[in-house]
Amino acid sequence: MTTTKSDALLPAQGIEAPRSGRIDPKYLRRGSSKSSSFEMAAWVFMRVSGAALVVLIFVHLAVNLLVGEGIHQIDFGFVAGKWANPVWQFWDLTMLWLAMLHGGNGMRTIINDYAEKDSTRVWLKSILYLSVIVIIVLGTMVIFTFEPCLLDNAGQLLESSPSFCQNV
Amino acid sequence: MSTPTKEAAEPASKIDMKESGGGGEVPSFDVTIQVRRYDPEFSDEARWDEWTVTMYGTDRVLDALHKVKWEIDGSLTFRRSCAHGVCGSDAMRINGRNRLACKVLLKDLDLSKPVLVEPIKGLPVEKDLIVDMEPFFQSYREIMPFMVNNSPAPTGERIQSPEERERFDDTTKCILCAACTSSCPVFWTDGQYFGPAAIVNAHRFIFDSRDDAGDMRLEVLNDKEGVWRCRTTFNCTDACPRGIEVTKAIQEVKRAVLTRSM
Amino acid sequence: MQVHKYDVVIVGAGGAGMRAAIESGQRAHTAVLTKLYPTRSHTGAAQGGMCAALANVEEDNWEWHTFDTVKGGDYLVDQDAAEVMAKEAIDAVLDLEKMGLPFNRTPEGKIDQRRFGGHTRDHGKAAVRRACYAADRTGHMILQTLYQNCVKHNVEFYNEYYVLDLLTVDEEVTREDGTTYMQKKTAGVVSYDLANGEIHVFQAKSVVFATGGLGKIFKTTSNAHTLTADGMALAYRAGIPLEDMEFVQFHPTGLAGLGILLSEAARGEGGILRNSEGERFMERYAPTIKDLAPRDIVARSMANEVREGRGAGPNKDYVLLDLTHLEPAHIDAKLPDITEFARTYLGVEPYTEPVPVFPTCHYAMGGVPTTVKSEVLQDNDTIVPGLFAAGEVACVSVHGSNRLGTNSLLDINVFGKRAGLAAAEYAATAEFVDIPENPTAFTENQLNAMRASTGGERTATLRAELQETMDANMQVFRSEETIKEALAVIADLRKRYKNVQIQDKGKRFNLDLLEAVELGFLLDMAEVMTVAALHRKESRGGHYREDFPERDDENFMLHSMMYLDPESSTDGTNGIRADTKPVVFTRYEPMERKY
Amino acid sequence: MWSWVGHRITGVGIFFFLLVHVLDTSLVRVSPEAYDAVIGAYKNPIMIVGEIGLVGAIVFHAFNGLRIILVDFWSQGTRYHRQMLWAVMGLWVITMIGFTVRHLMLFLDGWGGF
Ligand SMILES: Cc1cc2nc3c(=O)[nH]c(=O)nc-3n(C[C@H](O)[C@H](O)[C@H](O)COP(=O)(O)OP(=O)(O)OC[C@H]3O[C@@H](n4cnc5c(N)ncnc54)[C@H](O)[C@@H]3O)c2cc1C
Ligand code: HEM
Ligand code: SF4
Ligand code: F3S
Ligand code: FES
Repeated sequence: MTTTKSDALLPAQGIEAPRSGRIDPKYLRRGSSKSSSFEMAAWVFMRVSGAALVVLIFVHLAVNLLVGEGIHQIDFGFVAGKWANPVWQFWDLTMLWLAMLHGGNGMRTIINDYAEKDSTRVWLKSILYLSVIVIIVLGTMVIFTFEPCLLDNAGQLLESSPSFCQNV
Repeated sequence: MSTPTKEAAEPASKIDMKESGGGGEVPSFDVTIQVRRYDPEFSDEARWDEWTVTMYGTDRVLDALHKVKWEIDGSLTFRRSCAHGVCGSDAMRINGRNRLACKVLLKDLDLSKPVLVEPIKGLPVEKDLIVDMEPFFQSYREIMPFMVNNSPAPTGERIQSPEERERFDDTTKCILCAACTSSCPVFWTDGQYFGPAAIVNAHRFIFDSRDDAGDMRLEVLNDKEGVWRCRTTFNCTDACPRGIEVTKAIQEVKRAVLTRSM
Repeated sequence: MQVHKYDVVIVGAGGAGMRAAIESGQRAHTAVLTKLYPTRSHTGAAQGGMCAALANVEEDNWEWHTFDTVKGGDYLVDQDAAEVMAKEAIDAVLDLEKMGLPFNRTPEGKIDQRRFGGHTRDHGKAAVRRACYAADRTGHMILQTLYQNCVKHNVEFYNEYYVLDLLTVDEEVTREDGTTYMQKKTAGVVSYDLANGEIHVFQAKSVVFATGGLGKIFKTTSNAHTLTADGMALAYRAGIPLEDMEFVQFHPTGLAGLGILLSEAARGEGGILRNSEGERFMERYAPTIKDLAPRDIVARSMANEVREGRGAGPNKDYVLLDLTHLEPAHIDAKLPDITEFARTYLGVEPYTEPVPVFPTCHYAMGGVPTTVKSEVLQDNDTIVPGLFAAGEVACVSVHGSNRLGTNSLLDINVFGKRAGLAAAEYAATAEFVDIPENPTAFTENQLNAMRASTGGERTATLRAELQETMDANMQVFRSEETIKEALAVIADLRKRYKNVQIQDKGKRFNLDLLEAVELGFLLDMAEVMTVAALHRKESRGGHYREDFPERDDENFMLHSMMYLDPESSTDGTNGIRADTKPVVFTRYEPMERKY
Repeated sequence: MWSWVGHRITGVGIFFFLLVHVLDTSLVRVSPEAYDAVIGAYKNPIMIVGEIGLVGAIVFHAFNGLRIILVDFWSQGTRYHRQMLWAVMGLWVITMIGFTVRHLMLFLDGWGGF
C-alpha cells in the first residue's frame, strides 16, 4: 500500500487490526499444494474408475454368484478355470487395480477429513498406502503366477484341478 | 409507476372484512425456546437454557430471542441487524437446520416441542449464538472476490450483454451469512475447506465476462482444500436463505477447473 | 487503553463509509471502524436503484436531474450541492460499474435504466428512465461491490468496534478582522471492541462519519435494528449542530408492525388501500388519483384512518392493501417481492387476503451539516478541520425536506467518494492534534455507571415507550400539541434512562450494554428532532403540521440548525438552541410542488 | 447429506471387504485345500446374509456413484439430484430383490445342510 505510515509511535501503534484479515494463525490454511493438480486428478480418477468398476464388478458378481450354481460353484477349480482364460485374468487384474486405487483414494479422503492431528493422519495414511501396495502386489502376483494344474508330490494332478488339465 | 388500471375491478375483492378487519384478538401462542448458551468468561461448559414466551402470529424466531433478551435475560447474545433476511447477521441452527432467525416464522415450526437454537457449526463459538466469522471471511478474501480487468477502461461502461449478465446472476445474491459453509459436513471435519460460500463468490467473478482473473481463482480453488473437497452433499444448497443453487455453482467451478487444465 | 494512530479513521462501513475508504485507503493510512461487519450494513437493504442521467435509454441530462431533486425536496435543497450530485452521478455509476457492479443491461449491453417516482424529463414534462439498477437488489450489489473493492485495496477494517465518542479540541482562532472565535479541531475517536469490551483510542488527522440513519427512533421502520443515530448523536454531543432534523421520510406501505418495505409498485399495479370497514378511503382524500396520490398524502390519509378508529386489526392500528382483485399471475409477474415478503413475514397470502400496511419510517433527510466537500460545519460557515461526514448521517443538503427515491444510493457514492478524497487530502498536510487528556474518561464512566447501575429500568421498555410516542406524535401528523406530548415523554424517559440497569455483566460481546448506549443516542436524537419540529411552524415535504398546513416560504425557507447548549431555553425546551441557516439557490426559484 | 453418509460407509465397507477378499483369493497360490476351506466359509448360511449385505452395499455405492457422476458432469444434474436419488433407491430395491431371490434359490438348491 502506498501509505504514509505515521511513524511517531505511540505505545500501541503497532497492534494490527484484529479480526480484519490478520487472523489467528490457528485458522490459517495448512500448507497448500500450490499448482499441483493432484486433487483434481484424483477426483477425475474416482469418477472414471467408478464408472469402469460398475461394469467390472457387476459382471464379476453375476458370473460368480448368479450364473450356474452360484456360490456353490466357487472353489479352487472354478477360479483356476476362470484364470486359464487371459480375458478373465485381465478382467480381474483391472478390477483389482482399479478397486484398490479407487478404494484407497477414497480412504485417503476420509482420513484427511477426520484425522485431526497431523501425526495421526500420517500414521493412518502410511498404514493405508502400505496395505494398498501389499494387496495390489500380492493380487497381481497371484493372478500372473497362478498355476492351475497343480501336481502332488507324486507328480499326479490334484483332484481339485480343473478338467482341462487332463488334456495338457 | 404505471397508470391506474381499470377501475371496474374494484368490487371483485375477495376479502371478508369481518374476518380480517377490526376487532378480535391476535392469535397468540406459547413458545418454548431452548438455546445453547456458552460464555467462556463465566464457565467453560456450554449449557442449555429454556424459556417459555408468549408470541404472536407474525413473530419469527428472532422476535422470540429478542423477547427473551429484552424481557427476561439480557445476557442472551446473538447478532442481528436488518431483521428481514438481507444482511446475513443471524444465521443459526434452528431445530438442527441452518436458517436466518429473522426468516423463520414461529408458527411454521412444530411448537409442541421446544424450538432448539444453537450456533452454526464449524466456526469457533465466541458467546452464545455468536461465532467467530474470521475464518469464513478469510476464505472469502482468498478467492480474490473483486473484479480484475487490466484492459484500458473505456470512458463509458464496459459492455456486457444481458445473457452474459445472466450467466452469474444467481451467485451475486450471496449475503455472506455462512449458513452454507457451516452446514457442510466437509467443513465440519477440520475447517480447512474453503467452503461453499467462498466458491459461490469465486463463481460470481469467474463467470463475469468483464473479469480477467478467472484463471487465478480457478488455480486457488484447485488447492487441496478447494473445490475437490466438495462431496456434493447439497447441505449448502438446502441451507442457503437466498435460494442460491450453491452446489450447482460449485459444480460449474469444478468443471471450469477441469476444462482449463485440458 | 490502547492507542492507535491513523491518518484517516472512517466510522461506518456502509455504502458511504466504504466508498470513502476506497479513496482514502489508497492515499493515506486508513482504518475503518464499524460496529457491524461491513456487509451487514443497511445499504444492502435498498432495492429500487441509483439514479444518474446516463441517457442510456432515453434523452436525459444532469440539469433535469438537479431540478427534480430540488423540486422533490420542496425547495429546501441547497442547489449547489444538488448540482454537484447530479453532475457527478454519472461518474459515480460508471465507477461502480468498473469496480464490477453487475448492473442490469440493455440489449446493447449498456447499463439499463428504469423510471422512478419524481424523476422527470425536461423539468417535469414526463417520467424519465434514470434509475440504474441490479434487479431489485441494487443496494445489496452496491454494498457487496464496495466491500469487494475494499478487500482488493487491503482496507484495514476494525469490525464490531463501536465508536462511542468523538474527540475534539477547541482552539481560539483570530479572524482577519481581529475578532476571535473558538475553533473545533478533530483529534480522533474512542471506540469499544465488542469482542472483549476493551476501549481503544484512535488518534487521527481526519475522521469521516458515515454511520447511517436513525430509523429506530420510531416503532414502525424499514430500518435495521442497528440504525440508532450514533453518528449524529456523537457529533451533536461534541458540540456540532444538526441540520433539518425534523424531516423524516415515511413510506406509505410498510408491512404493519414490522415496517418492512413494500415498494410503490403495489399500488401502481392496481392495489387498493382499505380501512377496517372495507372502504376505499383514498377516494375521500384524493378523489381523482386515489391510491396513487403522492407518498406523503397517502401516508397521512392512512394515518388519519387509524386515528379516527377505522384501522384494521385487533389494535386497529393499520390499514389493508388489497390485491385480491388482481389475477394471481399478474401479481406473480409484477410484484414477486411483495408477495414473498407478505407470505414470509405476515403469513398473508396476497392472492386471497389483504396485506396489513402502515407508513414506515424510512429515511432521515437531516443530519450532520457538511459542505459539498463533505467537511463538517460547526456553525453556518465554519468548518471543523479534519472532520468529514457522508451518507445518511450527513446533511449536505441534497434532499431538502423530502428525498427522491434512488437519490440516497447516489448520495452515499458521490459524497462518500468526496469525503474519502477530502479526508486523505487534508491528512496529507495536517498535523496530528494531541488527544485531550483522559480521552476515555467520558466513555468509561458512562459504561461503568451502566454496568453498576441497580436502577431497575430496562432498556427495551424505555426504547419501546420512546418508539411508541414517536409513532403516535411525531409521525406523519404533527401539531404543537403532539410535539409537546412527545417532548414530555422524552424528558421523562431521559430521567428514567439514568436508571437503566443491564443484566449482562460480562466483557465479551456485551450487546446488552451497547443497546443501552444506543438508547442514549436515540433519546438525544428524538429530542432534537422533536424540538426542530416544534420550531418549524409550517408544512413542507416530510414535515406536516396540522396547525400550520401550508408551506411558508417567507418565514421558513431556511434550514434548521439545532445546537446542544445547556444554557439555552427556548419554547420550553432546555439545552437545545435552535438556529437557522440560509438555503443556497442557484437557478431554480421556489414553486408550488405539484405533479 | 444422508446419501453421502451412505456412500461413505458403503465405500469403507467394501474397501475392507476387498482387502480380505484379495487375501483369501491369494490362498489359491498356497494350496487348493486352503482356498476351498476358506471359500467354504462363504457358503455358510450366516455368511449368505453377509453376502447379501455386501452386494447391497456395492449396488448402492455403484448406483449412487453413477448419480454423483451425473451430478458432476450433467449440467442439469444438480437440479435433479433428489429425483436421481429416488431412482437410485428404486433401482437398488429392484436389483436387490432380484439378486436376493436368485442367490437364495441357488444357495438352497446346492446346500446340503450341515
Ligand atoms: C428498505 C430500504 C430501501 C431503500 N431503498 C433505496 C433505494 O432504492 N434507493 C436509494 O437511493 N436509497 C434507498 N434507501 C436509502 C439508502 O439505502 C440509505 O440511506 C443508505 O444506504 C445509507 O447508507 P450509509 O452508508 O449512510 O449508512 P449504512 O449503510 O446504514 O451504514 C452505516 C454504517 O455505520 C456503522 N455504524 C453505525 N454506528 C456506528 C458506531 N457507533 N460505531 C461504528 N460504526 C457505526 C454501521 O456498522 C454501518 O456499517 C433505502 C433504505 C431502506 C431502509
Ligand atoms: C461399483 C462401482 C463403483 C462406483 C460407480 C463408485 C463410485 C464412486 C465415486 C463417484 C466416488 C466419489 C464420491 C465423491 O467424490 O463424493 C466414490 C468414492 C469412494 N468409493 Fe467408490 N465406486 C465404486 C466402487 C467402489 C469400490 C469397489 C470401493 C472399495 C474398494 C469403493 C470405495 C470408495 C470409497 C472408500 C470412496 C470414498 C467415499 C467418500 O469420500 O465419501 N468404491 N466411489
Ligand atoms: S451462498 Fe447462501 S448460504 Fe452461503 S453465504 Fe451466501 S447467502 Fe449465505
Ligand atoms: S454442503 Fe459441502 S460437500 Fe459440497 S455440496 Fe455443499 S459444499
Ligand atoms: S437480521 Fe439481517 S439477515 Fe437476519
